[in-house]
Amino acid sequence: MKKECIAMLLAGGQGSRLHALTDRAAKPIIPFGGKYRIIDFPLSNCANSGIDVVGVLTQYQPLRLNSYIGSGLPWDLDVQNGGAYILPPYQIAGENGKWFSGTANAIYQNIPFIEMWDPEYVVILSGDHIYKMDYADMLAQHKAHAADCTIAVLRVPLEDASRFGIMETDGDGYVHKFVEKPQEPKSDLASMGIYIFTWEKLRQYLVADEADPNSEKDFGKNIIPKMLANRERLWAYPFSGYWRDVGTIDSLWEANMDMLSPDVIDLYDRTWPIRSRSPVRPPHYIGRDAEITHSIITEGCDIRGSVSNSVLSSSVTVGEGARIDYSILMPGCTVGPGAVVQYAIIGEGATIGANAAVGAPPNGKTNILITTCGPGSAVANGGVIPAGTMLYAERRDG
Amino acid sequence: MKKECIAMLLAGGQGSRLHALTDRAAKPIIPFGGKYRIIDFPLSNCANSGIDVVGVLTQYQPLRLNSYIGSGLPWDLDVQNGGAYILPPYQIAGENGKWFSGTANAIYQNIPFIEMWDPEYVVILSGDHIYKMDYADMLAQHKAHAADCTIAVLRVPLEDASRFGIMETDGDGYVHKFVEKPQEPKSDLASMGIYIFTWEKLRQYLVADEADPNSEKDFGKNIIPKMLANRERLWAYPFSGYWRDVGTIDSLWEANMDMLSPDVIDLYDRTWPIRSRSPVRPPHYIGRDAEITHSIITEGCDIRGSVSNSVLSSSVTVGEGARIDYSILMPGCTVGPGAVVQYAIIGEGATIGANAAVGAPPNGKTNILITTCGPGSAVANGGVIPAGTMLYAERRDG
Amino acid sequence: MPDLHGIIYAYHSSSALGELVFHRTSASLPFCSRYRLIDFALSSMANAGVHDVGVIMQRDYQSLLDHLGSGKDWDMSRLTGGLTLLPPFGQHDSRIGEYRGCMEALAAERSYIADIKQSSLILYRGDVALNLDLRAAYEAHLASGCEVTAICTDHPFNGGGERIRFVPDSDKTANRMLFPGAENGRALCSSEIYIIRKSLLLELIDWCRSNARLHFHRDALAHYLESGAKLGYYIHRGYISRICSAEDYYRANMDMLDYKNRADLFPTERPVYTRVRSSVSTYYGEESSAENSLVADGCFIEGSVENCVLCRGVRVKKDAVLKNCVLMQDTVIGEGARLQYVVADKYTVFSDGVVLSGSSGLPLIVPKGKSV
Amino acid sequence: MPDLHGIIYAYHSSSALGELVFHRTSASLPFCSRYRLIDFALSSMANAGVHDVGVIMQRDYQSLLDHLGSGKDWDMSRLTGGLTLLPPFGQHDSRIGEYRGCMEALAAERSYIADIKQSSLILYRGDVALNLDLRAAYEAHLASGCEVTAICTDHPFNGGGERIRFVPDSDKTANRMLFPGAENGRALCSSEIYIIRKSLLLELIDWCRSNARLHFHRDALAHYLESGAKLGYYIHRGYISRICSAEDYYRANMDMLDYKNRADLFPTERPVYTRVRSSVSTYYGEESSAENSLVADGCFIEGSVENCVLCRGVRVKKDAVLKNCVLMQDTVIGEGARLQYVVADKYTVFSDGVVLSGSSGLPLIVPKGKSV
Repeated sequence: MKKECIAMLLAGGQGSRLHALTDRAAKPIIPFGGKYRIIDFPLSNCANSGIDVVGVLTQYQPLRLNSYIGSGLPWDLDVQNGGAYILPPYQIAGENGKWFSGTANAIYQNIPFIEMWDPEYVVILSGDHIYKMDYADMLAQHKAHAADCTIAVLRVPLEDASRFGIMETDGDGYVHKFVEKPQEPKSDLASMGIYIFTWEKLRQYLVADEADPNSEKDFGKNIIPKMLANRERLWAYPFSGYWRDVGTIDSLWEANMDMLSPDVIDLYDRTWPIRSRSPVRPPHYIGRDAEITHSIITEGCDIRGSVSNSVLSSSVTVGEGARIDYSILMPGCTVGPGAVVQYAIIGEGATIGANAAVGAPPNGKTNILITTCGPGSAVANGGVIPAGTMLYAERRDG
Repeated sequence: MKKECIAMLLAGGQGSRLHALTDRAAKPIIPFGGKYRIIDFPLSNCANSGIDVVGVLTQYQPLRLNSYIGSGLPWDLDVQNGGAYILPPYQIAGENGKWFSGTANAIYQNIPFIEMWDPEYVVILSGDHIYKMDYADMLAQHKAHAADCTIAVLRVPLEDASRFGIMETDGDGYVHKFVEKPQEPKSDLASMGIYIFTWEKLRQYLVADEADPNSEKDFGKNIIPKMLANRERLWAYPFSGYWRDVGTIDSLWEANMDMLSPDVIDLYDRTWPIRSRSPVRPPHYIGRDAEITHSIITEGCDIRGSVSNSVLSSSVTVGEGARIDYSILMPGCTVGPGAVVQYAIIGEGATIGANAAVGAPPNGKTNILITTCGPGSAVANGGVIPAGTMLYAERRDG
Repeated sequence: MPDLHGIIYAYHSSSALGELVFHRTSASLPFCSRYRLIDFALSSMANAGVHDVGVIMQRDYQSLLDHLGSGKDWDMSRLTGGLTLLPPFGQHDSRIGEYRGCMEALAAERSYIADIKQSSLILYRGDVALNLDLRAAYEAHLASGCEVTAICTDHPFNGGGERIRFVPDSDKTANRMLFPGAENGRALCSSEIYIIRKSLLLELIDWCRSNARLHFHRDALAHYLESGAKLGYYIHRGYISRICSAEDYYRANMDMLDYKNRADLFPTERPVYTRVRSSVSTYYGEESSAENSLVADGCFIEGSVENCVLCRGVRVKKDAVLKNCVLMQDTVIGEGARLQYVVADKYTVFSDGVVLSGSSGLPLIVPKGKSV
Repeated sequence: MPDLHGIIYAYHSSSALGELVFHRTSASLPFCSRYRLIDFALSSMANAGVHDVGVIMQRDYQSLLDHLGSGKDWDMSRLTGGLTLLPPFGQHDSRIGEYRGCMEALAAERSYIADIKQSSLILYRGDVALNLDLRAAYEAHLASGCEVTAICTDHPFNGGGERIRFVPDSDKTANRMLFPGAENGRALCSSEIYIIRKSLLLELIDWCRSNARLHFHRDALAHYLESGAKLGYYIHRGYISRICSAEDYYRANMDMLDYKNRADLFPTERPVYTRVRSSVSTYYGEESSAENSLVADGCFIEGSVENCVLCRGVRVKKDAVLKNCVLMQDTVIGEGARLQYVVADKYTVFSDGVVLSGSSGLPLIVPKGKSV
């Protein structure tokens, strides 16, 4: 059962900054970039990096996440000795169950899972990042620098640095200071929230942190600062590719728009496939009077209207004369004839009635206001949803 | 996604009456009858009955249960539209997570799962029963009698009836009264804890019961009595085959001993296979001086001593001159040369040292006292474990 | 679940398919952007709950093996039964070089057929595109009381030349078989798909073997009807076509641009399953245009596409113009190329600026891997 | 992971195996109660991280297809690569009736070999029982600097007649090949398993094809060595035997009763995987006895068993006495029957009281399904 390196994926809590989109499903399975869901990126990165044990920690609406991951087959993770494992909170003998109280606590509670694999290294990942990264290369650097912890860092413009956790490194590249959202950043190296730990070391810190009543049980706030304070060896692994956190409506929209620029992130590269689970649907059909420009369209779609600068997941229907601009249409949603959808995110299975108007382009110099229709929501024929609205589906009783 | 009938399997809490055996693993995956684990019986019954959606509700140490069930492949449940699903407690938007507070509450919390399948009928099963039953036949009777709920019942000797939940039926076979462990039983029909409900009806009762602050949220204590009080149609489905609840050390030992009588329950019947997940191990080897009588032996075993009236799971080693009588040896345990194991249950991976003595036969007229060595426990060379002892493994720190 | 065992004929490819079947059998021809022809047979069975299926193969079936795998994508990877591949020489009593007719192919698998546990079989062609409601057909079979039921249409359909027809003598049964060239009149066209009792099929196999007969209709079925027996029929009313020539192949793909045909072949209640391969969505560039086309995932379209059927991974570079084309997986169309009425097999590459044109009656076939 | 692609020869069964290979190839012979011979080749590869493997088949391979399935049991069911079944006529350029030699079989799959992405291959026989440490062998291959490395033993071993041998000229390389009948002296016995560079293999295939040569050792390897090249070697020190006759088969099964041989073939660090089939444990009745025997799951033993190897589902009724027998799946031994030195194929039935006896040198083979 021994594995040199396994991955633990923090699939997170509700992701409440995504509002209606995560009202009924966990953030990692939000549809993304047409064919994908967010979690496809870390899962595919693991498989492509040769990591075949991935623990997925979750306590929020795990049902669909569980069904989505299944045996791990779509990512080639359904191996005999390994695989993708959903790890919910649980009860142990003689104790009450505990919910995960922080990222570090979530890992702490799953020490028995980790030790099943007797790993030397553990990769800690997030379920809300879009990027392609070779963790094997990061691990090689971790080993080469005899690090206790290696943190992937991205160079950001100094003026943006105060929005990130910033690593200050010495001349050799070892981290000597970590500041969360510094007022006056002294470095442009932002933490990407991706860690490799030498397991024996991490285990010590998790046990100590769990016993600390003042700790928030968080990697960024507690574990890393404590390791720095104790002068452990922390290496900053420089990453230069595309990376986005998609934890908010705006960042989710922006990252989807980024997918329309294949030079920014190449999803067509067959040497590093991002894989997903998707139902078999017929090819998409582009109608006689349709117009498609600069867009992503997925199988099962039926497009009769015009679509530009937009990302359409599978089985989206766009009626005749409808217009979709700068929008994200998630699986199975329907836009009626003559409707106009602009700068919007339309959740799974939502219905936009005929001649409805959802969202609006940015007005002159004001910021872009993204309009969101939650999964299963409905806009009546001729309805108007003003820019910036957050529309929830009506709740069923029960 | 529609299914006429799905099954919900209550995999239960810790199963604390099994003491050391469930110290680290949930009751449903206790090894049983050599090749099996307890949950193989309801899972195989479901597959053989044509039910291909099984929700497994658990909140106690789900990791190994999760790994054991996996994609459901060993039971032919890994179908595209359906399968076996582990259902842990979870959090939903804007609420704190809740642990399952009773059998009915566990089903209540999983109403969204059930409704994914839009079923007409739901079978409620337990994870600690050993039996072979065709739920399809039970469902046919449920439909034929236009029942709201059908309860499988077993005829028990009237003198034992006060140990069971007893159903009193009218002349037509409809239940009019249910008494839990009656002092003076008026019927010999014991509830087996196996129910089929018409889903629409069950849903109503679950919602109402959840709102009742005085309810213990239990099927036997609350849902069934309320249905009877409201004069719903409850049908008693008579079952006449082998059935055992294995929730205690004594009943687990007895049921294992029952497996040594193929006329009591035929596990070799290929028309109703009980399937299990098992690792590939070489055939078992019976040594030159070994003696095996009236026993069950599984692959991977290496038997050099004598074994009689015992049930050995896979990869058990019995050294030269050792003697195993009336005992249950779970996977991977080792009995050293010259050791004597009698009337005992030896947990997974436990080690019995050379010339040790574990347990003893019943002494004259006293009751049988079963000796239990927990999973991973160790008995030193020459050690003596008196009859009736419950031996736990030493705990690792951590 | 119907008491049926499926048999799919994937051993024969009409020579009129030419280079399209050089590297595959007709059953594994790519169809409607992301399917293979055999998906329709497999899915019809899967949707009716028929999970035990044998596929008879003869040659050039490596691509079919790859496509089928363990049968998991059609829920036919089962602990008992499930999908069984029946290539030649698989069993000791199937030492026949080439099958000269359907009955010989069935005879080669006689011991397989004798061992099946179901009491009837559904004999399905692998080269036909239709979404059969097999459950309804099976009910018709039971209702007719006959030992064999023909799946028919009440209208002629494309592909594979003239039809075998049956003359009904009641609303459930037929008693006469008409061969091509026979008189016209009220008769149903056979899809050459049959439900047949296992015992009858074994009898007919043995009769054909001992009388050196090779063919299902001409020999076996004719023999059966001569004895005065009748056959049941079930009328399939939706889309159907057979793929026996390059023209058939082209026409059937083009048929898919019509909404009604797609609705017939891909009804919501009987989905068509195929081998699942993960891929990216299709990207349309800033200057692309597309009209009346079917496009699978993973394409990268910067040019213009009209009345086309595009499989996975097709790349259409800038200023390229495609009209009335069927392009299989990973075709690359260079900048400014202009193609009309072209059927391109997998991995073909069209250089920048190349101009090619077939016609609707004679599409230009470009073989696998070719650079033009 | 080694940069290796596996090829397993499962196309040939020695005729001396007689009725044992009437319904299967030697690679799918049941062995040691619950395995098939090919499991050793597949598991050696799986344990070394070699997951892309082609299996060359020729005839009677239906049981092999059933056993292999999608390759999942050996972790060879992968999204890219994985297990590929290579039956005859699978590809357009493999239209050869029967392979007359190993090089012809490889030539038939030339396009498959040319397409593999790894730079070397491990060519493995499907009829040999050994648990090769392929990782170590690969390291020896790299260390030798040669284009081809022979897996050898330093001791003779059973099965398949005399050996090809190699004469070492250093502790890593050999430069002479000795054919059976050649002089004795210090030489290593070839297991006929080789690691070879893809480019060299393709050259040798082409050379053999253009010179009408058919055999690996006599033609291809001899040609290679004649050019002055050397080959590396790796010495496998554990158990090995080849199964080329009924006697070999019997003897190798009996070998498994020896603890040392089992320890060699089933080391903890390199488990042997096989097709997983769920079954019940084995039941021993109140009057049964068993001694020095290997027994798979699912047997039901009421009689007496000594020095036997029993596969799944064997039933030994009361008072039956078995000595020195190998019984395949689902054999039934009637009450009071007495068998010695019998090899019973699947589904054979021995009536009550029947007495049969072969000898250790000439075990009695009872063919599949026979009632005695």
